[in-house]
Amino acid sequence: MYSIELKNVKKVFGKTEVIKGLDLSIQKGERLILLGSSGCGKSTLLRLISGLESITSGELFLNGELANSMAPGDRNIAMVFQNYALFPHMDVTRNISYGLRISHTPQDEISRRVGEAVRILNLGGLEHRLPRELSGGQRQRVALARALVKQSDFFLLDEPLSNLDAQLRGQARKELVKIHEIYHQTMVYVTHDQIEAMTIGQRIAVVHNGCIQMLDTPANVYHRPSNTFVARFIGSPSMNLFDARLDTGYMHLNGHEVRMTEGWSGKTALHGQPVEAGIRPEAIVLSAEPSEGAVPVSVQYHEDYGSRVGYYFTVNGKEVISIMPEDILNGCTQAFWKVDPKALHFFDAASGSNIGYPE
Amino acid sequence: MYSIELKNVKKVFGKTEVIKGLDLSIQKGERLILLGSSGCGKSTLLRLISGLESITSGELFLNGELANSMAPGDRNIAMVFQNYALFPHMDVTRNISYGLRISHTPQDEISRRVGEAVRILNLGGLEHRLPRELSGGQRQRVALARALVKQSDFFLLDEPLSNLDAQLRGQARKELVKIHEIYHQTMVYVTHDQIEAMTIGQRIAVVHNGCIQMLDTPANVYHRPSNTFVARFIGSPSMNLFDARLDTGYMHLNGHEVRMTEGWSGKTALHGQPVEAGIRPEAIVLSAEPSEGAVPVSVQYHEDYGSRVGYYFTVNGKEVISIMPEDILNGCTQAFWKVDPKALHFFDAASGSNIGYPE
Amino acid sequence: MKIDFSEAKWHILFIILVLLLIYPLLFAVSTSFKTMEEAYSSSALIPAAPTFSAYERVFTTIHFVQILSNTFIIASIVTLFKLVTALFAAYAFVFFRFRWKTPLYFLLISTIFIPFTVTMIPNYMTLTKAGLIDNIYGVALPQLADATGIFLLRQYMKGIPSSLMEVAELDHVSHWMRLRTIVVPIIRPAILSIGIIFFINSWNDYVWPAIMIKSEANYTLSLALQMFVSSEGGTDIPVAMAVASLTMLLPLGLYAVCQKFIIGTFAQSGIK
Amino acid sequence: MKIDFSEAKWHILFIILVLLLIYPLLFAVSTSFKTMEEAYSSSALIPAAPTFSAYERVFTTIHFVQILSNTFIIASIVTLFKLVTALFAAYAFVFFRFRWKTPLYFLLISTIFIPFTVTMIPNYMTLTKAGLIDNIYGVALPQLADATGIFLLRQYMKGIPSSLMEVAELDHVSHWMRLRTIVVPIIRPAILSIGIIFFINSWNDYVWPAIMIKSEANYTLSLALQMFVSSEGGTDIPVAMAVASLTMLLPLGLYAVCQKFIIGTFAQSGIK
Amino acid sequence: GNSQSSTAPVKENGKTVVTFWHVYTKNFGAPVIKQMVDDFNQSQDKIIVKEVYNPDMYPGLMKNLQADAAAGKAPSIAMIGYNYLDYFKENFKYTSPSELEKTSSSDKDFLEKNFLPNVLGLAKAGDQQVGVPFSISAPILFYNPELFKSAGLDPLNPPKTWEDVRADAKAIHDKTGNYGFYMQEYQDNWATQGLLTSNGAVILDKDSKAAFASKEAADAYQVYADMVLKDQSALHIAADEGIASFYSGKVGILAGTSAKIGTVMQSSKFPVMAAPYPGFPGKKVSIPAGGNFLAVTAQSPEEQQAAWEFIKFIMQPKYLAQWTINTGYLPPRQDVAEEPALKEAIAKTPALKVAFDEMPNLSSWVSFPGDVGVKAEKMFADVRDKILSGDSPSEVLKNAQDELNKLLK
Ligand SMILES: Nc1ncnc2c1ncn2[C@@H]1O[C@H](COP(=O)(O)OP(=O)(O)OP(=O)(O)O)[C@@H](O)[C@H]1O
Ligand SMILES: Nc1ncnc2c1ncn2[C@@H]1O[C@H](COP(=O)(O)OP(=O)(O)OP(=O)(O)O)[C@@H](O)[C@H]1O
Ligand SMILES: [Mg+2]
Ligand SMILES: [Mg+2]
Repeated sequence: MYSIELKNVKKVFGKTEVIKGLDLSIQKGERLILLGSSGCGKSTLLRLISGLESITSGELFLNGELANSMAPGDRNIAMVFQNYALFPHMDVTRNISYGLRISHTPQDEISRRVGEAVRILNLGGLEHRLPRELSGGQRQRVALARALVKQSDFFLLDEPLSNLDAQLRGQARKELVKIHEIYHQTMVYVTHDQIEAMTIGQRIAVVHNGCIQMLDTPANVYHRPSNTFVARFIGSPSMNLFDARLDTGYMHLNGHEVRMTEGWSGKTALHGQPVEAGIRPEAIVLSAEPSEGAVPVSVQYHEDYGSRVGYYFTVNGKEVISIMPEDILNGCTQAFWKVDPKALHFFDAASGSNIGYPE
Repeated sequence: MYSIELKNVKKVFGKTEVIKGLDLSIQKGERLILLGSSGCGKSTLLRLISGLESITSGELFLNGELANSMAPGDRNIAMVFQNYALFPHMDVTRNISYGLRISHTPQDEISRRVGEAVRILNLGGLEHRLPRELSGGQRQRVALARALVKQSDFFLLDEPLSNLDAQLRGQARKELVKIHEIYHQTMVYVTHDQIEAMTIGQRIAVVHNGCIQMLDTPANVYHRPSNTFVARFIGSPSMNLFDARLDTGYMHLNGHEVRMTEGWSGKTALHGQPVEAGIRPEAIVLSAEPSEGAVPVSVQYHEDYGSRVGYYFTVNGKEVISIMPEDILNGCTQAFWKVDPKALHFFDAASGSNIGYPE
Repeated sequence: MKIDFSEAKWHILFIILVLLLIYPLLFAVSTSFKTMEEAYSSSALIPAAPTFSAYERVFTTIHFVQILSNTFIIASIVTLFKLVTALFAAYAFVFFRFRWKTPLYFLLISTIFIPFTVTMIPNYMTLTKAGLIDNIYGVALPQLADATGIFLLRQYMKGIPSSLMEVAELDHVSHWMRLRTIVVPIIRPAILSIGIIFFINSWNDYVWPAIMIKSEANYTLSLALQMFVSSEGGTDIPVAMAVASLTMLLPLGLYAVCQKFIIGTFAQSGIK
Repeated sequence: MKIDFSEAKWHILFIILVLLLIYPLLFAVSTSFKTMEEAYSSSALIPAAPTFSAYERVFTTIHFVQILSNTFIIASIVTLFKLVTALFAAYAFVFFRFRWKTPLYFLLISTIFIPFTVTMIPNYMTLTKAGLIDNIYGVALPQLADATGIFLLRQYMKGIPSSLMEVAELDHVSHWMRLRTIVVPIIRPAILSIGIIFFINSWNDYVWPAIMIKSEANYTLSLALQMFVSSEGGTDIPVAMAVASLTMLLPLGLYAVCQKFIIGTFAQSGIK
Repeated sequence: GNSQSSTAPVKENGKTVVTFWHVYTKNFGAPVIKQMVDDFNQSQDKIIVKEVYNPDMYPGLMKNLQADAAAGKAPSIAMIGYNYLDYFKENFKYTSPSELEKTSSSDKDFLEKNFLPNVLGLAKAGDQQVGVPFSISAPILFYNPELFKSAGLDPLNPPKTWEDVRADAKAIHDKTGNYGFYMQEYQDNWATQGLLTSNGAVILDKDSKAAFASKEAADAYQVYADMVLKDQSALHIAADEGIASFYSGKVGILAGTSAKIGTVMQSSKFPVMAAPYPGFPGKKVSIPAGGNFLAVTAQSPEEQQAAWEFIKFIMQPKYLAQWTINTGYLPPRQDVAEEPALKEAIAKTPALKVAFDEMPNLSSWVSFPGDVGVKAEKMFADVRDKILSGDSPSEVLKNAQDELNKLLK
């Protein structure tokens, strides 16, 4: 029995079909990440699960029960709204404790839970502020705190940390996982942050165009993307994609030849086929000095990300990005690139779906 | 003459002093990034510059002119509000073109600019939607587009890309820079995203506690943080900080000794002093095999960020993070760590300010 | 939202409430189609033998169209003027900062508390001097001085998120354009509601026109209605109810149109 | 926002407007302190020799406290009842989904359009049967049936962001608690404004009490005012204005208190 | 119609309850009414009278009467303005006093014995005695002796004809800059009727047809119009302000009602003097009586009798004298003049004497029959306003007469 199960769910707003027959099953106590481009329907999906939006067609099961027309209040869901939805007339404490107060939770239990949420989300000192006296990030944290204290069966979070700084974000994400490990709520978490997605998620669902493109563990989603959309979508900067052709022991890529590892060479069925080769920027190794198999290139510009440096150059008119742990060119533009053959992905040129990996 | 100059600016809300005597000078056409923890006063600063909030004390100069009481409308500012502030009764096109229509810009000019903004921000197809028919990220893009088309002297952006997915974000950030290079507006940009800060910013101002902690180029802010706050704030995961003592050729760190590079050894004035040593997770090299100077450690857990892997372990009760480009332990917990002595930062143990670097 | 049991209860309660409230309306319309005899003998809502004779009598004994147009002109002037001035004043009280704002507002609002009886006499004297007695504009004039609209609209305007006004401020948009392009469209449903209430109040006003109007050419509908109610000691009920029905007809029609408009525009402008 | 020239102009316009509107109030208060002779001979706003004699006459000739309390009871009952029912009804119309909602609402609102003259006689007849003639509750009763509050409150409620109600929905909060803990606090300033208007309307109502009330023990203030106004015998202007001033006093005081409350709570509850 | 239940008399502690509807305010009349009621209630133990004030004078009372009638109720006694005589007679149930005195146990010729026929006639419609006259007011001239003196006029020689009024008004206007004359402008034709009929005009002919579009009426109106329009010596403004102007010394002569004697004396800042309503040379002055009569509207015979007892009680000279002293109304009974209290009051307020002396000139205030009544009232006011704004009197009168007669058929 799944905790949340959507079967061929569709949602239409006026004439726009936003969710197009989506299937999704979530285990009890699982942490599922929803990833997808802006406007792909993530918030809508959460609203469908919570019952705040009615399902146009298809079925939703909660704990095995058909829930299409179950009242939202009966679903035992806590939700962090993308727009926070704080009560303007209540201060921070009263916003956070609202649900508990309404359900007549004992006062000391309320104080305990609210106190903990305030601590976790660094809201100390703001307890008696009204929402309009808070900064954007503070409001977001209050919204998260309000959902946290509910300790419901289902926990839906819509980009709950998007307006926080990296430190707070890192901290909050760890606390969320910690809390989850205590209460084991079924958690659906929308985020655009790769680190959040990879570290919080037990599985990641990549949504595109109202359908799920891939649903798998974070490692698989990153390291074995099911198709070019997922491949490009996960990882920043995006994976480089080249038109390529596989041959025994070699890959022909824009006129260059890359020597392949044994595993790939064995996939003879692919030989001669046009494919798309995906190479993450980290797997494109740049060096100032020539080396065996390295191809000279003129770097157009580079970006210092602090901990890493990204180099941009064009290969046959296509922009290619390489990421190195530190600046290796020191302002030079002449460099040599080569591909780490272990880190290659191949996709069907027509359908874009992953061809598979050796072993 | 600076484009924007703040002199000892203070802002008090009721009893809370939010900005505490801040000085900041921004060159004409500069792209300045405001970084700071949630609630530190970034939005307030933008609102002070725009005149939407009055300055409690201190002086604000715009293009050399005292602007404390200049009407916001006379400042020629475009601003992206953190909460978007879209007009609920206007569709996307009319929201974007509002300012232009009011100022009687010729119709074809309006169409051109709006069309370009729509293209840049991927809003095609949504032109006739009302804000409430848009997703969070779409609304944010409309807000950005509305500010973009204004082509004003000053451009203030309050976390303008926080709700977008990484791809769109990367794309938008490049377009912003491109546009800036055409119009050379003075740009103040609030963000929590390190990559955005590093790549868009020509300088970064790190705000904390209502004061500017550091104001420098992105590279310096990252590589030569002026104090422990900046050091910990920039970079994710944060820089590791250890209590340490410098000695000739060695650093004593939690009972371990790290051999120093020559430059550091020369700084004899520091010898024997208690300092804080900062080491970025990337500079803590972990390996499965022992090597010279490497200290054995038991890794508690690791996080796969996709392109990199973070390892967490404790050294004398203090959590230490190391980041490696790929998983080098394969599930083992026994590892050996060592520090890249070239990548060390030292801070005064009392004040927390950077002691400096060799050379 | 789903219908739960408590909603069902509310539902029933409602229908009862509505029927109670609506009864006079149905009574008026139904009686207007009865004969005088049936009006007295039967209280059934559906006339046994519907007849237009009451309406015929209305149209032959009074200049109905003239009276209708008088009432309409007065109510329209009053409504438009009060709405427009209230919009401006409320805008100023919400979005301007000026000295004495609070005391000024307080003074203005305190005028709502002046009983009609107090202003009636001075108004009548002033209008006499101005030669506006027995004149529909004279009826309209004193009704223009009413701060209720300011009071209500101000509350609605305060609900507009300040950041919207700030966007306009940064764009150097004049107050006039802010009012026109932001405030009015957003609170349009409220403006229409208040407008309808103003309209009806003026439309059904009886005491003041009764004092002011002398000649039948300047009658308003409520006076015409009173003429039938009182002159016969309430005996020609069908005619009185015919006038009443006709009195309700126009504003109801107007409202039906506006309602479409309100619903239509609210869908567009709700700040949700 | 800074004061620009156009604001200065508005400012002046305002003061003129306010003074015009406020004039009757000042006139009433000032005249109440004049002697009868001065009331007629001088139109100065400040009495030459202020006297309390008008007030003395008020308190000796009528049972002012009794009359005040009658008026207050009627106005309070009417205001509270109308506000409470309007809150419930408006809530249902905004946040419930049920069949016939739109036509039901339309019907309900159309009752606003019924002229007082139509309901007056049937109401009087009903109240006679119920033995409520010459009874302050009889005065209050027909005023309770008024859909204006629903009309106005509904608009305010529509302005509440739907996500707030959704939060409550997810928390399994009953409609009653949603109304109490979310809707009412957020639109409290609007409720108070509307309440004040209801109160004043009932407080100053004259036509209906004049028909209903016979004995002086049951008088309302507006009737008491009338007791000093006679076209045949002349009007005791100072006393009439003393009654008028006293009539305005209580609601104005109430308003001043509420205003503090409104400002106080609005600061807390603005959806900005 | 009348419902069964309400025809039984209301009892309180075994006493028959009589409700007495009047229109008198606290500052005008109500205290005396209260005195009468209290005295009556103490004088016997079978009847208890309750007085009910009705705001808005006669129209207000009439509206309340309608509401009661619709609800099948009625007061025991209603005070009806003379101008509502016909209207009342045709639309409401009442018991004629002639009937009541016959069924009464004593005083079977109460009316005949105590009232002058022309006074009784004021409350008579056709042959029917509808009620008992109670208050009678007569139009009267008040004038400001100070202004007279400043204008070189003799305050002891007030105007006797309308031409005198015009001349004096012009003198006051020319010499002092103040207005010379003001005639009260209520929404009725009371004051103007006195002007027209004194010139021999007829308002309503014997067939109950409007007949005021005569040369006499037009001529009379012309004098008034000339004062306003040609000489600009007369004020044309609503009653309250016009009267207030007189009080404050800005108008020389006020043509108003004797009911205002008290108020006028009290409100003016100079010693007011009074003179009889003027006429036209060689013609008999004929002025309308204002005021009201009492009609018995009680429904049960027992209550009717009780009401009648009360009416007889307050018609005692003692009370009528009080009424006159306090209000300025003329008493309906001749013998009241003999009351010492009244004599004393007249000595103090000579204006009362002036009013008294007008009694023989009184005639009925014309009241239109049927449902035209209320409308006719307004039409008359309309006629005045039109003429005073420059329209030709004969034309305006003609149009109004035609319109009225159309309604009357
Ligand atoms: N009206 C107010 N009264 C009291 N404090 C306020 C008020 N408005 C803002 N603050 C406080 O001022 C501080 C600065 O707010 P500001 O919005 O500038 O923060 P920020 O840096 O933009 O934060 P974030 O990244 O979360 O948006 C916050 O701590 C906030 O709580
Ligand atoms: N009322 C509506 N009418 C039409 N389209 C709508 C309506 N509401 C939402 N949409 C569309 O549905 C799509 C999905 O919206 P949703 O809010 O679920 O996106 P999202 O994945 O949460 O995006 P984001 O990351 O930007 O928040 C969007 O393209 C949006 O434009
Ligand atoms: Mg969303
Ligand atoms: Mg902010």
